[in-house]
Amino acid sequence: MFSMIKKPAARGIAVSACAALLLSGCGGVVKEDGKKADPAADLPDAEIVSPIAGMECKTDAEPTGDPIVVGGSLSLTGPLAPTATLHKAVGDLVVEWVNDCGGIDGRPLEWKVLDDQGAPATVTSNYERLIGDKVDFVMGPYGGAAALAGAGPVTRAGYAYPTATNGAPDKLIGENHFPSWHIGGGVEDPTKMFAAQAQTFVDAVKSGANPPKSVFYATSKFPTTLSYTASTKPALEDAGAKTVGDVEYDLGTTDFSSIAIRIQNADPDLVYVGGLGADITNLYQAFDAIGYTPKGIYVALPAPAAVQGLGDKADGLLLSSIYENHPPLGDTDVAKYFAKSYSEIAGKEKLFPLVETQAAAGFSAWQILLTGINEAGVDNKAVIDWLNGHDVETLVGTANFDGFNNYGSDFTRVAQIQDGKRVLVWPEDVAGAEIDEKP
Amino acid sequence: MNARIDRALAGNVGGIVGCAVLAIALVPTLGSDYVVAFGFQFVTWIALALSWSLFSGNSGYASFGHGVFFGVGTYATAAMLRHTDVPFVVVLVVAGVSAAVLAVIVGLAVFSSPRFAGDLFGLITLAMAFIVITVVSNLAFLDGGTGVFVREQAVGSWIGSSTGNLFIVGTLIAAGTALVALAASVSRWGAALRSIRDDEGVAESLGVPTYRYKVLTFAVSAGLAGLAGAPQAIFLGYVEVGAVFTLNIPLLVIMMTILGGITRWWGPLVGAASVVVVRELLLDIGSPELSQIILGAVFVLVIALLPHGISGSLPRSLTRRKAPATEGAHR
Amino acid sequence: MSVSSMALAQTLLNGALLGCLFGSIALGLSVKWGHLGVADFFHLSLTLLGAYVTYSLVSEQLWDPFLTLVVTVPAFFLIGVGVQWIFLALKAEAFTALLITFALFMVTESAVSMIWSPDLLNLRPMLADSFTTSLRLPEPLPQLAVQPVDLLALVCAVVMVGVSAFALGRTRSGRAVQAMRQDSEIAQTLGVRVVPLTLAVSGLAASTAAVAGMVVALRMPLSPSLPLQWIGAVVVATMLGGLGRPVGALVAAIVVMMIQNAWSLWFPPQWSPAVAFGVLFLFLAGGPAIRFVRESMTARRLA
Amino acid sequence: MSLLRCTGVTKRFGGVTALAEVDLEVNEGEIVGLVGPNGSGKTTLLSTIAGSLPVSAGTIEFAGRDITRSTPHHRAHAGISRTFQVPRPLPSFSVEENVATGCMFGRDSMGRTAALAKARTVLELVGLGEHAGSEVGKLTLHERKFLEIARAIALDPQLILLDEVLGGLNPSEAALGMELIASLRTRGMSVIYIEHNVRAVSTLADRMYVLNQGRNLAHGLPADVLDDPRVVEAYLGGPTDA
Repeated sequence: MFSMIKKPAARGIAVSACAALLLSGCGGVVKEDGKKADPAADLPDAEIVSPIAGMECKTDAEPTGDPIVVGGSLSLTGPLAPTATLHKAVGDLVVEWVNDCGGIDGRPLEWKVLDDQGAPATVTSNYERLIGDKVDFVMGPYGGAAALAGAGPVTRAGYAYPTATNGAPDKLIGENHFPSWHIGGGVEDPTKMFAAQAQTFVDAVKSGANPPKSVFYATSKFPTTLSYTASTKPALEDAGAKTVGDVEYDLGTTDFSSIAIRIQNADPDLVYVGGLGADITNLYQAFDAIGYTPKGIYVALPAPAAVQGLGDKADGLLLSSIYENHPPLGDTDVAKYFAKSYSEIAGKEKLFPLVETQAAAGFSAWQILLTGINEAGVDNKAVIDWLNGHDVETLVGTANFDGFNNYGSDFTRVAQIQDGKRVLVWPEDVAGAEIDEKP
Repeated sequence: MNARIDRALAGNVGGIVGCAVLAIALVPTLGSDYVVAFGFQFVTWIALALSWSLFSGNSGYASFGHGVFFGVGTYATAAMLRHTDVPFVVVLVVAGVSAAVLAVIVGLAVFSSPRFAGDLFGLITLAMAFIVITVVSNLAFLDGGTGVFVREQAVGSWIGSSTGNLFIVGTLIAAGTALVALAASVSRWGAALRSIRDDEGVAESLGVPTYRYKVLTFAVSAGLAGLAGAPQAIFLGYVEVGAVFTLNIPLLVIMMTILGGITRWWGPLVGAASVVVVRELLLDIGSPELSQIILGAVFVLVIALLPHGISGSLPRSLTRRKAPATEGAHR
Repeated sequence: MSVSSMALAQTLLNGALLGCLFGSIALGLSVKWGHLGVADFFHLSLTLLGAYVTYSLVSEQLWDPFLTLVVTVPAFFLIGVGVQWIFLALKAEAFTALLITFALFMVTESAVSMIWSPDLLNLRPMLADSFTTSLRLPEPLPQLAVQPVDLLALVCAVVMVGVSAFALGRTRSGRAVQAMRQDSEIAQTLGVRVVPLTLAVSGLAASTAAVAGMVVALRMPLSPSLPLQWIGAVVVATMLGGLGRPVGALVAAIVVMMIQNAWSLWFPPQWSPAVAFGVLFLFLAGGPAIRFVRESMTARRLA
Repeated sequence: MSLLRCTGVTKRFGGVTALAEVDLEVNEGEIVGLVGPNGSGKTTLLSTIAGSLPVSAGTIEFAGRDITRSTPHHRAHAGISRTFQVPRPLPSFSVEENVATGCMFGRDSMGRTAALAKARTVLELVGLGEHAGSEVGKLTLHERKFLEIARAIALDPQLILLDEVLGGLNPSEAALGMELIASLRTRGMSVIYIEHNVRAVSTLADRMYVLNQGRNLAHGLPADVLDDPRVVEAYLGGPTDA
């Protein structure tokens, strides 16, 4: 019969364990100030305005007639759900906003979302279904694989295909594709798709007082992050930053302790984390475990809640971003109203309440689509033609659809957490503060 | 009696071929793009459920690795299209064979010891899934982590030109799988597998070469899943480890088979059809989480209320009505 | 000590402590699988549920995390009893039970996502600094650091595993459970009341998920799909440790995580997910070899 | 002529030795009885001959070939078939399908239809003809025991291993069974026959082997073996009244 522990030993362990539990219990585990501060608490109130340029907001007019239906597929369950839920919330918000403003040409806007559970095959059939149901327009899904999976039916049916964030960029979708932030935009040469993004980052770190001389790269096995690192590494090396370590890790890794130890041993000026989602939280957990504080750290695509959750530790953290809620981009009436109403809907959906990259890109994609409809009418071909010939003012800047694959110029920017706030630090025309690099 | 069996068999074969021909003739020409795309998914799931059941349903060795074989087929196709110019038929064969070879390797090892039956077999196939995922995401030849674009590799070829053509290939694969499943149900092969499920020791003592049957059937089952994975690569246009190798696939396939029942060869077919349609209908209720919960709850209820699945419960009454005739035929 | 051997020591220490957490999760699975014959994947979901409930009670009601156990442990006991009761009522075979637990796994993920949102939740910022700051080990190893939460994981794992092993090996009920595992009919004729005992074991196993869930909530950011990332380590630990053997599960979890961490330190970390399963395969392949050696050694001794 | 020869067969389970250097020989056309107290290793020996348990040491020859390392199905093809002490019908097969499986995969493999036809003649032979199409769950214990025999016969074996096929039957059923076993010889089969009921064995068997604690205790003609004082002592624990 099986028994590994002799009686007295078991008792001894039990007693000391209970003691340890009691001790740690008495020490107080939860902070006395309790609940976390709401980052959206000090948002100013804002007046409703038209969400797009060239449209008037008639708050007193009820929209009537047949609704203009926009269909979309999002990964509302499964691993991509956190971000997809956010895009769903943005869509809901925009629809309500437009209808509060009297609709488009007096017609109400409606939006119909199907869940694809993160399976690209389902994305394809969802768009086929929406098109079969004769939706008037479509909104792109979230994520590179999904965007490409949806592109087939959407393009075949001749629909305009606005997308928010899309990380599989070096292949064609077509002239009907209107990305608000196509990661890797801004180049003519498709082999250097991520060069603009890398250059922005290098310029950002060079603008500070102490550009890094040594960099450690840790990259998640995920298409976008791998491409990011692959382009940033040579750019940083050209700028004089020596590579002192380069590891890749499996997508979804939660235990970073060995990587943290490798970083500790290399002790670089900058830790470049090609990570996404909660990677940064787990990495900091591993840093905490060994009592290490990185000199400087950058993370590619962190979940906003993950960064927020780091608390004070996140101070000085650099991240890629296209938008943060501060002047000059955040100073417009549209931005203010969006920020206010987004914080409300995000609170309801238990999402991170501030507008940042994803929400801003999502909203901008809607702005692109709505501007097209407003200018060219309820007709996909006309919308496609109009958008291909004009620039669109969006929350994140002026979007244009020319160059390789309609990608337009690159919106990738660099943000930093300063005094607990997310602030763009590069490029200068949108920056809210200067980059702060510790010596 | 023999004539009766033969007639029933001919009827089944005719039914499968007829349905496939009808589907191929009608769906791509008459159906909307949505119907064709949905139809393609539909036949793919049918092929997956039937091929899973071919081995796991018949032999009782429940594999959680079916998604891997499907994914291996998808990735083999992506790699072939990227690195070679061979016709799609060859690609198809390579996809099927790659999955089958993987199954042979795993099968030769796993079935060599009676310890790896039951739960352990399931978990070893699950472990195989994790290892294959790691390998694919780290070999640049297959993927390397950045995903593989298939759409433009297939542009200009017959297979890449329309979803209708994918549907035709998918339907042929599903029909082929159904014929294999039917063949297994009426032949020595199926008898051998089912004797393994009932009592492997007895099967051996009756002269059934259980090891050979298990390895070969596992390979055939995997090969069929690999075949089903080939058109999927083109359908997706862009394949990515995270999206191709999801645990959802084996789970759904098992669910379909259990739901449909394994006592009839067409049970998994019914199960696949019901699950696919129910999932599609649940898209309309507007709460994706709720639809997942409903799906899970329905599954639990089915296990509780219909332990033999739909096929095992519904037509039993039909059989019973026919029973006297059968008895008569015996005497 | 050189830097690199220090680094190795640290990474092994971290691996061992994380192994304690996975061992606590594997404990319940091992007991249910080994003694009740149910490979219960729902146990992982329960752990997640425990973590989320802890999160809510701590972050919204400002409860002490340990106080949450007063609620979660009995609640989970009832859930464990309930699930097992369903299996008994259905006379579910092992495979059917496995499928049901998978369905529940799916349902829980969606339910958690519905109730708590699919976004990340992190309790850490709400924890006192004394609890999140890592401690240096006393001399002679001051370079090594541990986190208080990892020590908590260690204590919880040791207590739960120790109590389980003691209860299984040394108490009357424990022996009855073991007898039941051998042959439930014979056990029944020997006066073991199989049904209540089965329900109780299931309930207790589920209770351990409440404790493990509390540690999870304190240790890592929560997301509904987290259990999928545990399956590998937990299942491997359960199988390596020997089904139904609490100490085995804990030791195996610790060893596997140590190996995985050491691998990630020396070799490309992107291969580390395959390491745990590689270890499992080696062990399974080595099993017959070990048995052969043992048998021939006994033979020699007997001869 | 010797059909089966076991030499020094030893089987250990971990540290427990279930069989220690057991020798056994069966000639063609012979019915050999194998008896011994509970736990003496009879069924274990049967399993090593059928191949479901690998031996730890020793050799097993069948029809002149060494089959020590052969798999059970190889031995079934070579001409050894067995029954199980506790009947193990294949539950999802009908009675005739159970038997047909043996025909299909036995020595002359045949197709389904031929196998079903043959199965019905075998079932007639053992008196289960009218149950051919029934589910096995509906059979009584004695019918299951006869189904075990039918299934073993269906393989057309040269050697058939019968493990307590008459245990638990009432006298008239047992008499039928003994008749059936005796008829196997006329069908060209040799038999190893394990039975707890020594009388049944001694009336049927040409020769008998006695095992005790996994070792050969005695063998020879039934009458001699039953008179052997060691057998009386070890097996019966006193003078036999059988």
